[in-house]
Parts: sequence; C-alpha cells; structure tokens
Amino acid sequence: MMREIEFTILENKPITDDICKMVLECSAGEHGITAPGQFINIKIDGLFLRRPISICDWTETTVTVIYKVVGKGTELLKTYEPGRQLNALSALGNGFAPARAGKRPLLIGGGVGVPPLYGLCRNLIEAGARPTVILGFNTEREVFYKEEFEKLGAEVLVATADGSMGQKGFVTDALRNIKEPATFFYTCGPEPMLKALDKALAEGLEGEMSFEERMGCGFGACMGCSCETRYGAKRICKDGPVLERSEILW
Amino acid sequence: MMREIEFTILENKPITDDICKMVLECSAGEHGITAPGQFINIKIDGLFLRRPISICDWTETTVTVIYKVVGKGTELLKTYEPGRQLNALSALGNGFAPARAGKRPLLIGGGVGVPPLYGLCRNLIEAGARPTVILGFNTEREVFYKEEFEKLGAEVLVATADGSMGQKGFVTDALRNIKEPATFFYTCGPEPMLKALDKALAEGLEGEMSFEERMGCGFGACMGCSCETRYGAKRICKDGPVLERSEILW
Amino acid sequence: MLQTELCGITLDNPVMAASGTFGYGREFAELYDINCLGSFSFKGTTLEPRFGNPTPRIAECEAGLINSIGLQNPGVEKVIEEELPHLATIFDKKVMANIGGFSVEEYAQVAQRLDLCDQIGWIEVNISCPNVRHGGIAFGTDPDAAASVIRAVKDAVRKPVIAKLSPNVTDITKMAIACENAGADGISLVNTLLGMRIDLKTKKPVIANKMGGFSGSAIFPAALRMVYQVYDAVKIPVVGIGGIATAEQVIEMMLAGACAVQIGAANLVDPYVCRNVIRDLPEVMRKYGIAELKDIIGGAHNG
Amino acid sequence: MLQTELCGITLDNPVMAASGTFGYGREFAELYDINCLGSFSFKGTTLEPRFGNPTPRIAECEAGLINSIGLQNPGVEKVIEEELPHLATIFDKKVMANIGGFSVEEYAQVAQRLDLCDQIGWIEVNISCPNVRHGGIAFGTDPDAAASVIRAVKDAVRKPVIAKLSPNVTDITKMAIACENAGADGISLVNTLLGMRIDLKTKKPVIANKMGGFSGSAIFPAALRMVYQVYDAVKIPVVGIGGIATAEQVIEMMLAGACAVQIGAANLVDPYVCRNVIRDLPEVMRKYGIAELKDIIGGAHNG
Ligand SMILES: Cc1cc2nc3c(=O)[nH]c(=O)nc-3n(C[C@H](O)[C@H](O)[C@H](O)COP(=O)(O)OP(=O)(O)OC[C@H]3O[C@@H](n4cnc5c(N)ncnc54)[C@H](O)[C@@H]3O)c2cc1C
Ligand SMILES: Cc1cc2nc3c(=O)[nH]c(=O)nc-3n(C[C@H](O)[C@H](O)[C@H](O)COP(=O)(O)OP(=O)(O)OC[C@H]3O[C@@H](n4cnc5c(N)ncnc54)[C@H](O)[C@@H]3O)c2cc1C
Ligand SMILES: Cc1cc2nc3c(=O)[nH]c(=O)nc-3n(C[C@H](O)[C@H](O)[C@H](O)COP(=O)(O)O)c2cc1C
Ligand SMILES: Cc1cc2nc3c(=O)[nH]c(=O)nc-3n(C[C@H](O)[C@H](O)[C@H](O)COP(=O)(O)O)c2cc1C
Ligand code: FES
Ligand code: FES
Repeated sequence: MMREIEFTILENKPITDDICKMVLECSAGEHGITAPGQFINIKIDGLFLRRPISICDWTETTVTVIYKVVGKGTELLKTYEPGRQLNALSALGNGFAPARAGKRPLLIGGGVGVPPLYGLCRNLIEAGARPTVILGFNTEREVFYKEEFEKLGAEVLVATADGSMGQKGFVTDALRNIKEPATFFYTCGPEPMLKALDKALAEGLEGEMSFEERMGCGFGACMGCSCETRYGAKRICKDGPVLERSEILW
Repeated sequence: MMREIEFTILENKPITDDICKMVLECSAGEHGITAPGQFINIKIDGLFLRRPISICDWTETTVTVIYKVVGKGTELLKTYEPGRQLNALSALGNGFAPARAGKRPLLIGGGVGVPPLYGLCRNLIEAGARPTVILGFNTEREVFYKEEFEKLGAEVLVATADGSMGQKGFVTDALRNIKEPATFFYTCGPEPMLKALDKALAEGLEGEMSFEERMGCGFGACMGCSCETRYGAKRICKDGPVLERSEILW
Repeated sequence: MLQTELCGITLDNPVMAASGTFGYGREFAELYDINCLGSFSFKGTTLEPRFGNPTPRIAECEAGLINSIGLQNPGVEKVIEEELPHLATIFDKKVMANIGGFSVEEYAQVAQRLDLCDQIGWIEVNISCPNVRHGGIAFGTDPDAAASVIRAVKDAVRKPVIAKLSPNVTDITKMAIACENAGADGISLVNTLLGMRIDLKTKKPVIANKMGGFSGSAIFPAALRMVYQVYDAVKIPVVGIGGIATAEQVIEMMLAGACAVQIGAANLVDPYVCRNVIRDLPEVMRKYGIAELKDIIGGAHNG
Repeated sequence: MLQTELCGITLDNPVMAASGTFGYGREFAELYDINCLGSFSFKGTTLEPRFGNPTPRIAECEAGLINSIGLQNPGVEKVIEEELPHLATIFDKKVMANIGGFSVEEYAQVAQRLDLCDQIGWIEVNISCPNVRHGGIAFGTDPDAAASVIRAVKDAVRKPVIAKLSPNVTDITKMAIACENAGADGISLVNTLLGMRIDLKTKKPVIANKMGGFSGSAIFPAALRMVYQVYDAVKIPVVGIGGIATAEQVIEMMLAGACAVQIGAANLVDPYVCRNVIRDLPEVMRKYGIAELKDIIGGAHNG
C-alpha cells in the first residue's frame, strides 16, 4: 500500500558520466515494497510534479535507486547531499512477479531500464533460479551494474551499440548468445527496445515488460498514464508499470 | 549604485518574540551603502517578490537588518541558518540626510520603524550631534534596541501604548518630555504615526519621514510604489523611502 | 465551525476534491478515511466508456501541470454498477457527480441516470473540458450553448445542478448568468486554462494533443478573480476551484465568494492535501479571527 | 547566430524587455550596458501625464505578481523631450514605443507624435491594459474595437505597428486576425491576465483597485499556447511575451512561433535577467542542436 515517506539520503553519487546511484534510508519496513519493479515518486523542491524512479534494490531500512540525469528534476536531484531528507511516495506500481520465473529466467535491461532488474535478479537467485541477464548500452563508458549482477551469481551478457563492450549491437543481437532456452523473461527499457524484443523472442515465451509514461500522480488517480491493452485501459502507474507480454497492443 | 550581492548570513536570531536581527557579510564596501535609511531587497527561495528591509547598521563588510515576522517571507527568513547565502539588491533608496541634523536632532521610531534610525543615530553622534531618540512600542515585551541607542550616547525616551515602559501612550505623547527644542527631525514608522507626528511637531520644524509601500522591484523600474507629493509623483523605492516633511501630501 | 452549505446540503467542511483528480475515491481511501472531506466530485463521466486522448497526456509547468486526459472513464453504466457500490463502502456522504457530454442530449441522459442514485448529492455539469473535441469547450465558451445544456439537464433531474465553467472566456459573468437563468442551482469555477508546453529535445508539443488544460497553484489568482466576479453577478452559490493547496487559500476563496471549494491538481502531487487542509483550517481561522467559516463567504466584497 | 528580424528591422538577438518593467531604460543602464538587448519596449505612454491607480498596486502570487500601475507615465511630450534624449545616451538601437490611450483618437495622436522620433523602431499599441477604466480593456477584448484603434494608428504613422493583445479573451486568434486585417505589421502577446488576491488580515483585496494584471512565470503555459495559436492564424510576425525568464523559454516561445520575445515581470525581481538570458542562449542552443535561432521560429508546428 502506498505511503508518503521522508527518506534520509545516505548516498548519492555518479556511477557513470550521467547516471547516479542514490541510497535512501527509512524506518524498518516503512518503504512497503512488495515486489521488484515497483517504483517511488520523488518530490523535488521547486518542481510541481514528482519524478518516478524504479526501485533498484532494497533492504528492511534502505531503498536504492539509479537515475540518469536528463532534465531539470534529475539535475536538481543530483545536487542533493547525503543527510538531506527526500520526500517520496512508496511503493508504487505492481512490479514483476518473480514466482513465474521458472529455472532459467531471462532478464533484459536497456540503459536506465537496467536498475529494476537488479532487485528482481537478487530475488530470483535467492529463490534458487539461475537467471541470464542481458544488459544493453550505447557504449562501454555507459555500462553500469555489470559486476553487481555478476556478484549476485547471474550470467551476464552485455551488448553495446558501438561494440566497445560485449556483443556489438542491441540486446536483441545478444539474444543469440544464450545457451539454454529461457523459461520466462523480464524486461525493462526504452519502448523501441521492448517492441524489438517482442519480435525477437520466441513466440511462445511468456514474460513481463516494464513501461514508462509521463505521470501526473503515479498512484492511479489522474488517468495521465493510461495505455490500451488487450484487456482494456490500464494505468501504467498502478496497473503497471509491468505488463504481461500477451496483453500488450503494439 | 544598486548591485546584486550574495551575502553570507553571520547571525540570525530573535531579539523579541517576533523580531529578529540578522547580520550579513559581504566583501569590503560591496554593499554600496551611502546613507542611513537605505534598504536592501531580499530574495527568499520559493517566493516571487523580494522583501524590502531597512538597513539598521553597517560596517565595511557587514550589514545588519532587523525584521518582524509578519507573513510568509519573514517566516521563511527566520529559518535561515548562519552560513547560508542570501541574495539581495543593495543599497536601495535615498536614505536620510544626516548633514541636515543640526546640534539637537530628534529621531522618532515606531515598531519596525526603529531599525533605520540606529545607523542614522550612530552617524549623527560620530558627526558631533546630540540626538534625542523617541522609540514607540505597544508594550514592554516588544521593546528592542533601547540599550543599543543608549550605548551610542543618545538620550532615549520610550513610549508604550499600555504604559508598561516609559511614557504611556504614543510617540506623540513622549514629545512633551523633550527638554531642548529640536533642530531637525527624522522619523520612521507606520503611516498613522507619521501623520500624527506631522500634526504634533512644531509647524516650522523641518524633518524627514521614511515611508513604506508594497514594492514590485524596489529600484525604480515598475512604478509599483508611487506616491503623489507636492513636487509630483515619487517612487518610494527610489526617490524615497525618505521624503521631506514639506513635500508630503497627507 | 467549519460547516457550510451547498444547494441545501450541509457540508461538514468546505473542502471537496475536484473532478478528475480523485477518481471515484478508491486510491485515496487506501491512504486516509475520505469521510473527512466535505465531499468530492468524481471523475467526469460520459454516456459511453472512453479511453480519452493519446499519451503523453501530462506536461509539467512551473507551479502546475497540463493535462489532456480527455475524459477517460468507464461510462455511466459501469459507474453506477461498479464504482458507486464500492464508493458506498468507503464514503458515507453525498458525492458530487461530474458529467461530460458531446451533445445536449448526452448530458441530459447521463444526468438522468445518475439522478436516480441516492449517494449523489449534486450533478456538476462540466461544460468546460478543454480536452475533448466536438463540443466540450464550445459549450463552455458560448453562453447560449451553455444555457441549453443546463436547461436540458435541469429538465432531466431533481437533484441540484451545478454548472462548471471554463476560465477561457472574455467575460465569465456572462457565462454564469446564462447558466443561472437556465436554472442552474450553483456555479463551480474554474476548470483548466488552455495551455501548452514544447519539448526542446523533440521540438514538438509535449502533449500528444498539442494543448491541454493547465491547472495548479499558478492559476489561483485568475481563479480567485473569477470567483469574485461571479459572486457579484449571480445569486446562486459558487464553488471556488483553481490552484488551492492550503487552508489560507480556502479562506481566500471563501472571502471572494465561494461557499465551498475544490482541490484538484494538488491531490496528484500531495495525496494527503485535502485531509491536511481540513486539519489546518481551525488553526488558520483562529489566526485570522474567524469563528464560523460560513460567515466569511463573500466577505471581501464589503466596503 | 542569435539574429532575428522584426518587421524589417534586424535584432541582434530576440530578447527585449517588456513594457512597464524597464521604464525608459535608466534604472537598468546603471546596472549593465543595455545595448546587449535586442531592444526594449518602453513604459506605456499616453497623451497626458498620468499618476495611475491608488496604491497598493502590487500583490505577490505564487510564481508571479499582480500589478495595477494604471499606466503611470509622464505623458508623450515629456517622453519626447526628456526620456528619449536621455535614452540616446545609453542605448544605440531602435526602441519600441508602447502606447496607451482612452480613445481611438488619443492612440492615433500619441502614435503620430512618436512616429517622428528616429530612435523609435516600432509602435506597440497596448490595447490590452487591464488596469485602466474607460476603454483600455474593452479595446483588448472586442475585435472591432481593436481593429478601429489599429486602423487609426496605422493611418497616423509610417513606422511598423505592433498590436499588443490581452490574454483575457475567449479566442485570441479572432483578436489577432482583426488586428492583421486592420493593418497591423505585427502582433505581440500576451499582456497580463486579470487576477486578484485577498489579504487575510484585512479581508479585503490586496490591490487598491481590487483586481490587477497577473504575470510572471505562472502564465508561461497560457502565453505559449496563445503564441502558438496566433502564429497559425496570421501571416505577420509574432512577439512572444509572458512568464519568460530563461533561455530555454525563449527557445520554446520561438518554436511556438515568436520571432522575438519580451521579458516582463522577471526584470523586477532579477534585474539582470535579460542580460543573463542573452548570455545563456548560445550554450542552450548548442545543447539542443540549434545553429541559427531564426530557423526555429514556428518549428513546433511542423509535422
Ligand atoms: C515507472 C517509471 C520508472 C522509471 N524508472 C527510472 C529509473 O529507474 N531510472 C531513471 O533514470 N529513470 C527512470 N524513469 C524515467 C524518469 O522518470 C525520468 O527520466 C525523469 O522523470 C526525468 O525527469 P527530469 O525532470 O530530469 O526531466 P524533464 O524532461 O525535465 O522532465 C519533465 C517531465 O517529464 C517527465 N519525464 C521525462 N522523461 C520521462 C520518462 N522517460 N518517463 C516518464 N516521465 C518522464 C518528468 O517526470 C517530468 O514530469 C522512470 C519512469 C517511469 C514512468
Ligand atoms: C523601504 C521599506 C523598508 C522596510 N524595512 C523594514 C524593516 O527594517 N523591518 C521590518 O520588519 N520590516 C520592514 N519593512 C516591511 C517589510 O518589507 C514587510 O514586513 C515584509 O515585506 C513582509 O513580508 P512577508 O512575506 O513576511 O509578509 P506578507 O504579508 O506575506 O507579504 C506579502 C507581500 O506584501 C508585502 N508587504 C507586506 N507588508 C509590507 C509592508 N509593511 N511594507 C511593504 N510591503 C509589505 C511583501 O513585501 C510581499 O510582497 C520595510 C518595508 C519597506 C517598503
Ligand atoms: C488530471 C486532471 C483531470 C481532470 N478531469 C476533469 C474532469 O473529468 N471533469 C472536470 O470537470 N474537471 C476536470 N479537471 C479539472 C479540475 O477538476 C479543476 O477544475 C482544475 O484542475 C482546476 O483546479 P486545480 O488548479 O486545483 O487543479 C481535471 C483536472 C486535472 C488536473
Ligand atoms: C509592473 C508592470 C507594468 C506593466 N506596464 C505595461 C505597460 O505600460 N504597457 C504594456 O503594454 N504592458 C505592460 N505590462 C505588461 C508586460 O509588458 C507584459 O506584457 C506582461 O507582464 C507579461 O509578461 P511577463 O509575464 O514577462 O511579465 C506591465 C507589466 C508589469 C508587471
Ligand atoms: S499517473 Fe495518475 S493515473 Fe497514472
Ligand atoms: S517598487 Fe518598482 S518602482 Fe518602486
């Protein structure tokens, strides 16, 4: 259930040129996270709308997020010092369903779509699955969290558009390098990537895809983020951000 | 000449229940103050308009202001901690003309009209005059800066509306207690007080009165603060806040 | 102390949530007991289900946002069959039914269906949505068209009818008077200002529909002015809407002439805002020497 | 790179200060060399000297302010005899003459006097001041009245005439088209939105005149929308005004269709804003891949 939290910033620092990692502290269990792939909606002083950012990982008393600096809000966020309070609504959205993974789940993340897969990956490994993770970036300089996934024990494949690391090309190109067939897939990234994946992945393979949309509220009240699915209109913020492969209308 | 300054707050603390004293630091001479009775126009984060506050006193590298907490802006200002930067336009307005004082100037301040008279008083005493200062307040609890004026060497009379300190009544009542006739007067306070003073003071006595008006810019650009005088329209912010007794149309 | 009245129905306090920012109450009821509200106006409901406009439907602005939802709603039947029964489990008071339409007949039909529901206290006729083509805004900017909608709705229902006005007009009093003459029992204003943002990266409008409705704290001074003008122009009660997010603003709107207020965009960024404003009202009233809120309605018009 | 053009006159950059917020240039020339501006529009000037409205004339709003100056100015003769000669000592470029009036004849007379001044590049006809009774706003909200003012001014002058429009109308394009048809050489928009604030302590309007003109960053989305609409509706150039305070907003206004912009209220709270915006433009252009500013005018209308 959603709640408003005054987090304390424990850490907030760049991990690539324009991507920052922020660790937030709250009292035990306060964050209310129930599934990987949920997000928080962050209040930034001076801006009207909150900014939705996926939960990368969490413990009882901390929430980690990873964000790319792309505009006014994230530029301001980057300047926030540890020790400062941060107001956010948590935990929003449905999140991924780790229970559906099977033995050999495939996780595919592109750019800032990578972070929510980390908490998912940890969950899956803790539950005994052996996930394969494909991470897509433009170039080596932009790669992040590869080692973190490896440390969890996942098999990690990287694709870079310019070939500076791993497979040259897109995550769809890296799909070829997978050894065992996947039992289920989870993905998050830019919409063109999701669409390309839907084409590239075996037709029968079930999976979940996480979407982005401009949000008014982030908790289901305004209909700002609606999309049409096979089962009618859904709100990305509340009924999503994770949609079932089979319900998506491309 | 006006300039924009990033002051550093050295001190900001209450001196009565709702009046605070703030000391600001700048580089030597940067504040550009040329006369007592000038004011600065303070930027407060989150508010559109700046807040005009009189200069109470100054040194080469500091400016002291005294403000009453009356609304949003001053409530926020009160929370600013020493060390913080404060953006202000300085020094604004014409200020008082100490050179006109003569031997026995009379200074009359009511409530938050008191602060600008302090710097004036210091100037006058440094120049060899022997000012008498009348300070008007509602009640003893609200009295401030009495000792500071006395330390400068001025003769200080206090009037309180409830008689809890000094003369019971208004500054006009305290006028009776003056021993030697005044050579000139300077006053600052709420408009009804200024009007009552104009009635109560000897007709031939010359003097200067400092006014308040809601301001758009504070530096003469918007005509927000105009008043009509015997010599045409004047801008309280630029041609004032100090007006000559003889030019005022009541 | 906080009590007020709207078209003969007593409100425990003047604070309502505005249509389109509170759904049918579900999301907020998960956060707090929504019975603390004076009432709320539910999401604009049309005859048929509507998906609304393409996304992006939201753009950020300084002190506000633009929306172009386009009246997404499940249609009046589903509202009656599913939303109202659920609402009954979380809200004991009368709710305001906000209705939209694309023709005079549609407005009347939707109103007639909802008029039969006991839970509904008032019918708020949104003749001012800037986000639907074919009608919508035209009803909201032409006094005769507005009057014809209000008259048709009045003929179809027994509950009090409140006309919700658009601020995108030259003379708001003409619209209010036309609605009053057509039988409206109250006026609510304002809906959103037509606004726009352009994305510097794509060099295209942010909103898929190009323009949308601008609301939030930025519009408060314009909304307050219109409430003040309309209070002078009509005898029926006025509900003040636009940019409200604090107890102080509620009082300001009531001094301008509102007997109740609605809070819109602020709910989206601070989901507890309505509850907090109601909580803060007594303290702010004390500060400004107000004993009974209803005594200050229109107070700024004296003298 | 920053060059643009307004009615045949080249501007070094599109940034002008808006009328009423820059006086006749004196106060700002003490702060920086105002020749960095594209130009500026001087304080609205009338035939006779005017003191304007009673004070308070200023009220604070979230992200803006309300003013009710009421066209205080020394009158056209004094402007020509005192202000323009002084301006010649601090500003080398063409200045825009903003004029106000209470009758069609007065507008024409003031315009005719100013038309003879070499320093003046354009005559900006303020038919939209919300702060003067008897006329003013009426010219700004009625297309026929607006057209008659513009026609009379056109007949009286040789310099390009720019009609400055009020945002307080139902359909801004009707006003713009009426002015274009009456011979206007350009359109500038918007003037202030009619707004109001009430003081909770006194329970009376803050502004002595009750209502006033609301401007500042809050009005940007509404102003941008109107610039976009007017760009589509007329062939003459458009000057974008309303809530601008950053180089990003200048670009947004130009993408909407403005060939130049004016900065108003922001000058009052940040006296260096025009200079800073001009300074920032090249960097922001680089960021968004813009080589020539004039190439982006109306860019958001493509596709
Ligand atoms: C469910 C969800 C999860 C997300 N998780 C992450 C994450 O983990 N890491 C990360 O870096 N980014 C994430 N994003 C994208 C992130 O919300 C935007 O990058 C951010 O809001 C940009 O804000 P800004 O002020 O810097 O940019 P601006 O462009 O100035 O923002 C202007 C407005 O547009 C909105 N906006 C801009 N880009 C996006 C976008 N891509 N999606 C939705 N709204 C947008 C902003 O929220 C704001 O309202 C997520 C988005 C959603 C919807
Ligand atoms: C030249 C000048 C010198 C001043 N010197 C002092 C001083 O030394 N100490 C002091 O305590 N106060 C002084 N004041 C008054 C001070 O400016 C206001 O008390 C302050 O602006 C209130 O701001 P607020 O946000 O707390 O109140 P709010 O009521 O929230 O302010 C709302 C708006 O009204 C304006 N306003 C409110 N009261 C006044 C007022 N009395 N005069 C002018 N504008 C007002 C504010 O500036 C703001 O724009 C001076 C005013 C002027 C014009
Ligand atoms: C996301 C959103 C959706 C809205 N939907 C409706 C609606 O369906 N019907 C309606 O009458 N008004 C609708 N409105 C307008 C609001 O009810 C309100 O009149 C307006 O937003 C001004 O108030 P505010 O400034 O508090 O937001 C909507 C506003 C927003 C922000
Ligand atoms: C204090 C003040 C005085 C103004 N005086 C005039 C005027 O004399 N003539 C005019 O055409 N517009 C006048 N305006 C309107 C501005 O020129 C501008 O159109 C409006 O403020 C919107 O721009 P902004 O949001 O940048 O302030 C005035 C605005 C302000 C704030
Ligand atoms: S963002 Fe409001 S419903 Fe999704
Ligand atoms: S406040 Fe702008 S001229 Fe005085």
